[in-house]
Amino acid sequence: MKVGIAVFPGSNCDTDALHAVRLAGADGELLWHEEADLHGVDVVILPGGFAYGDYLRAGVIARFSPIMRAVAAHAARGGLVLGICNGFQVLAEAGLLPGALLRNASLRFVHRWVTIRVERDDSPFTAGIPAGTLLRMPVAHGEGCYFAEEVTLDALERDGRVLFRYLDNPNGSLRDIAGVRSTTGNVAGLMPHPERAAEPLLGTDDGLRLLRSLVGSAGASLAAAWVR
Amino acid sequence: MAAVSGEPLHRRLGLTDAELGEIRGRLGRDPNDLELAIFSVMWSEHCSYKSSKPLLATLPTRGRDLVAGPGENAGVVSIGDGLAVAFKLESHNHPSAVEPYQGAATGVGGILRDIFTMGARPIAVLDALRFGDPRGPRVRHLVDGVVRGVGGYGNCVGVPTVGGELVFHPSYAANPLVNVMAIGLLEERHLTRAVAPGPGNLVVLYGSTTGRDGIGGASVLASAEFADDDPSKRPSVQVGDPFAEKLLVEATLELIERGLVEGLQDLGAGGIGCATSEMPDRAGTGIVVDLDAVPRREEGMAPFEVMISESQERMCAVVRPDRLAEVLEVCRRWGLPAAVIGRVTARRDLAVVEGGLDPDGRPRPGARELARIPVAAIASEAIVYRREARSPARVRSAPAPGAPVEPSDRLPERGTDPGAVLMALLGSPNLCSRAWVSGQYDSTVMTNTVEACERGAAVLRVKGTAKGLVAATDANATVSALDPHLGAILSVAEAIRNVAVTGARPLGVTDCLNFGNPEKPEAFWRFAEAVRGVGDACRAFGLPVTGGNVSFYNESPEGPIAPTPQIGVVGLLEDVGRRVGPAFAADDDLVVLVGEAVPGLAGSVYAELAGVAPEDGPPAIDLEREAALHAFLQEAAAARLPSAAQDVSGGGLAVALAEMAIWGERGARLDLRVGTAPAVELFGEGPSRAVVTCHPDAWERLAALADRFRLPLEPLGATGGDRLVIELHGEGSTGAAEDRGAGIADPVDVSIEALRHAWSSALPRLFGEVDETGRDGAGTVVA
Amino acid sequence: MADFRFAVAVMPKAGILDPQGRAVEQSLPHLEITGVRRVRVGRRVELTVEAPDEAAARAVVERLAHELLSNPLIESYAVELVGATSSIRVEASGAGRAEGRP
Amino acid sequence: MADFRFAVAVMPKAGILDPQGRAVEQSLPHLEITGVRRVRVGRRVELTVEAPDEAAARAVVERLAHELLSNPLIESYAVELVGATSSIRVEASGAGRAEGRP
Ligand SMILES: Nc1ncnc2c1ncn2[C@@H]1O[C@H](COP(=O)(O)OP(=O)(O)O)[C@@H](O)[C@H]1O
Ligand SMILES: [Mg+2]
Repeated sequence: MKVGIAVFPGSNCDTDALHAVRLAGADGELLWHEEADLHGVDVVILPGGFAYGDYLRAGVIARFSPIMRAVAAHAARGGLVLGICNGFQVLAEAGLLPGALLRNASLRFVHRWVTIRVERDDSPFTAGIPAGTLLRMPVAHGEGCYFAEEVTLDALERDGRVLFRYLDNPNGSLRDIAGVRSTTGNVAGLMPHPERAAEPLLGTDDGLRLLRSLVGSAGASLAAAWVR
Repeated sequence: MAAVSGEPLHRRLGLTDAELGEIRGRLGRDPNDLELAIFSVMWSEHCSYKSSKPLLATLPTRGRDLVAGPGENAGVVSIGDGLAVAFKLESHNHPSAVEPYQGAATGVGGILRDIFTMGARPIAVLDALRFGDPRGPRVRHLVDGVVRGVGGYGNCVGVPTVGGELVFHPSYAANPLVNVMAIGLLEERHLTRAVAPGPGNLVVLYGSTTGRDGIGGASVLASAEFADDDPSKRPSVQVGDPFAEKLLVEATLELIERGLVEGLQDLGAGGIGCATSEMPDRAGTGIVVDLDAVPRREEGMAPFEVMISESQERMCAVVRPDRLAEVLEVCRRWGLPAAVIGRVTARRDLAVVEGGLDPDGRPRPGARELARIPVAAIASEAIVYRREARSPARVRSAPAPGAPVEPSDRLPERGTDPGAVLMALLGSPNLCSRAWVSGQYDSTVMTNTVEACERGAAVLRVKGTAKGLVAATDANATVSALDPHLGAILSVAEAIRNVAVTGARPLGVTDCLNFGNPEKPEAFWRFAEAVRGVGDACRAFGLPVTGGNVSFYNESPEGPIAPTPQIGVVGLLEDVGRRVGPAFAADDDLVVLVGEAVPGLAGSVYAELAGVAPEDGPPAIDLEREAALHAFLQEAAAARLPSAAQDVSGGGLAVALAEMAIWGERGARLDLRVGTAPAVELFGEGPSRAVVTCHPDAWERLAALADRFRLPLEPLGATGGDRLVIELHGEGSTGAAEDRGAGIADPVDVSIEALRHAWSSALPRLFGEVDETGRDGAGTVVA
Repeated sequence: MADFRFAVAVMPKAGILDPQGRAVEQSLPHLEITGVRRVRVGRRVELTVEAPDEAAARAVVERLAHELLSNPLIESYAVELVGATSSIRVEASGAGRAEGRP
Repeated sequence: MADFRFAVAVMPKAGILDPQGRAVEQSLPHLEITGVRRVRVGRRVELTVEAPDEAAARAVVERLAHELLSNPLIESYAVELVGATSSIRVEASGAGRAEGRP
């Protein structure tokens, strides 16, 4: 079981994610943005940060880097992909996840510990965490306001693709959405940072539960089964 | 650069006639225009420390763990196991007054570069900010821009901003202070110095391209009184590019880890001219600069513009020729332009050549030498002034310990409930919650943050070890305004106390000295007194000053700022698991006051609210007592005696207790013996005190330990309930105050919820960002 | 009184570093786009002003652009009239881009 | 081959919340400015394209605008030619708006 973490120029949570993935019991490896080869990893994490400075629009430039072609192919094969914060923005810009992440309603960068509710436990990202579970972890972003058109939002709800919701919406996200998954179910993104909530010393290990279920799902070779 | 006005060039560049004479003396001839431009920047106050150098030399710089002290880009102290921390405080006041966002952003960028230039990975930023009265829209605009700028840069680079200060005082209205401290972690074997050894080695400039931005920016701005408000006359502003900085961090650390560089210097004030003179000066070499090789982002730049541009996010490396290819490859991979812009030579001068160098570093045929200056003349042997210091006519100094002439126990109004005073203090701009600011900073990136902001010192774990680092910044400007020597001592004491209260052992001190115009004897006297104070305090605590920064000319037409000796301290916890936090941790813990109040309310927040008796002074400090307190706190923590600890500072004991209650979400019932005067006991800011809580079982050992350090210890009561209740007993409570019907004997009795509301809603309200849902701008629930 | 719709273009001044523009340039190879240079990224603000005449409306916009929308130290701005009263109706009913651009 | 300079205006679509525009509106009373409504804040990107003719240049810009500069879900864009080869020089020497990137 190996987790690859994409490193774009400007990624700044790549080594944090690597550290947390190892705490979750998996092998981790950093994947360089210029390479269109995933080195045979089972799971790809697109970490937080400011890829290419997040200039223009968060995530938009990263979408064109060589590694994203490989990530798209991996996703198309049913491989698991998780975008955290900036990674979520990249996945949304790349069209691998629905919606867009707009400037926070406050027009300010927000760092805060939030509580999110796990909405679904039938996903490889939340397997083993009962729906309704509350998890605490930090958000840290300037563009995290989840937006999609009403019809898309309705479809997301109907299909059970809203994975996480804020109890205390920090950014104006529509319907308090903190994380969603793709139609195929194997690609997910969330704005909060599970990798920063992976050790009691730092406040809590709630986030580690998410990473563990991701690692567990991939490790059990169940990935394909999650793909609808 | 031709003279357009009648003024001779050197004066327009800010050099005096006497300085021109000195330059001639050092060169043995007239300088040409390019040389003069380089001198003007390098001999600016900002780059040369010409007014402060002799005094800074009096600061103690030796310490048992010191790896690198002043003179380097940042001080470095060993923390054992082959690891070391680099840290430094630096100001970016003047640029921030002009353009708050970019000024603050580039301030963060500059201090981060000082850290990674040493081979250390930056792991934390603390921002110490000072502004005028926040009720003014102009000040709020500055606060908003500076906070966005600090966050905009630090958040993007991915270094957590974990602490700092936000202080309002009218003297900063036109001249805000933006002091930023950065901390880095390195393997000692990777320590890198800003030297240019080995004639024949190559000088590589990498990072952003060089433009006209910031020509003379920081150095000129920070070296002249800032009064001219005409935008067209202001020097151009630098724009920070945190993305480029992030790439620069990664590329630089990779170069260092792979052993590819012989020396490294960041480009800040003075630009290429500064780096290519300071680095060889430290190594006893020289450098010849191939001007055409400098990658530029603008056409038609004059040689002087290229040499002194302060374009951000650039680094200068000295590289062995056989390692050049590897160095360039690292830069390419990180997307950074890089070029060989010169060579190290054996002649101790800086030569600037146009027309190119041949592969051996000799000017090509037809090349022109534009400048040649002995490097010492622009670096180590730059001009130094022994400025005149004269104390102001009336200096207010601390009263001797003991009762002041008139009891300074006035509460704002007769019969006022001390609980209401406590609420007013907690809701005052200088004591209320800073969540509105800290919530705009990423404080948890890098996953090391154990405690950030808000609660005294920041605590970071050191991955791969059991260790923790603790950091705090402090400056007592209000007392410094009354007595700069005492103010500086109190600043150092408080910063160290903040670190010691967690149980950490302080490692060293960095200082950023913000003062007025050093050419004015009274301003210089304040500076001299402050330096003496920092030195006295550091010697008393046995700590070295590892580096710092001086910012002069903090004046506006309304006058100088309050003298502000900003102090940064880093401490070490051998076991981060044994840190002591400041929040009440459990019910029925004993609440103990260590140390005792000393009279003197002047300079306190209470005095701002209530005024003080005319003859009252600031509180005195007993340095031995203070040092004993620090040692006591460390030993107590090592023995796991305290369940919580918090130092007594702004707002006094009552505010310290209120914060512990707010953070611990539980109250306490306490009895306070009033020895001097109630206001002094409750709200006085006398030093050398801490509140410690412990399990009742630990009390005897705690008392024995205090006894060993000859520290008075007073059990006040126990934690629990949802109110903070402080009953006042003893002579002071029934003496003069009660005779005058001041109602002092009333207890403090306030609900924790009310305290929390007063504390947390004040700043968002000031900034008009409490919305209908009762959330402030940073999203913290306020109601 | 009539309604005037303006667009204010705020751009980084010459010589001022434009990190956004540079980031766009650097990403062009990924899009396999060549021959694009000198990218500068600024802001565009559109707004409607109610005023007796165009000159009065423009004066308001100029002040706004100077004091609020741009920072004269690092940015310059240009004001452009994009529509007058009659266009407002169109704008309100139009979709997306149509807004304010008759 | 000739140089063409374009400006791309990228604006939030109608119906998309524009907190920046709202923030501008809310600060107007402080400036004592009245009669300003419907403020929308977007981006303006200026760039130079080298191409055989304007149509070819415009095609490049359209692609860039569509794929990189705007997100069609939330933004719409408009492309405008602001100068051809000969104008580049004028632009470079002009105040403010010009940019000096070689
Ligand atoms: N107040 C001070 N106390 C101690 N050292 C100082 C102080 N001010 C400056 N220094 C030291 O002088 C040297 C030059 O400082 P500075 O020019 O600010 O460095 P840099 O250009 O690298 O930012 C540094 O080593 C700095 O630590
Ligand atoms: Mg330096």
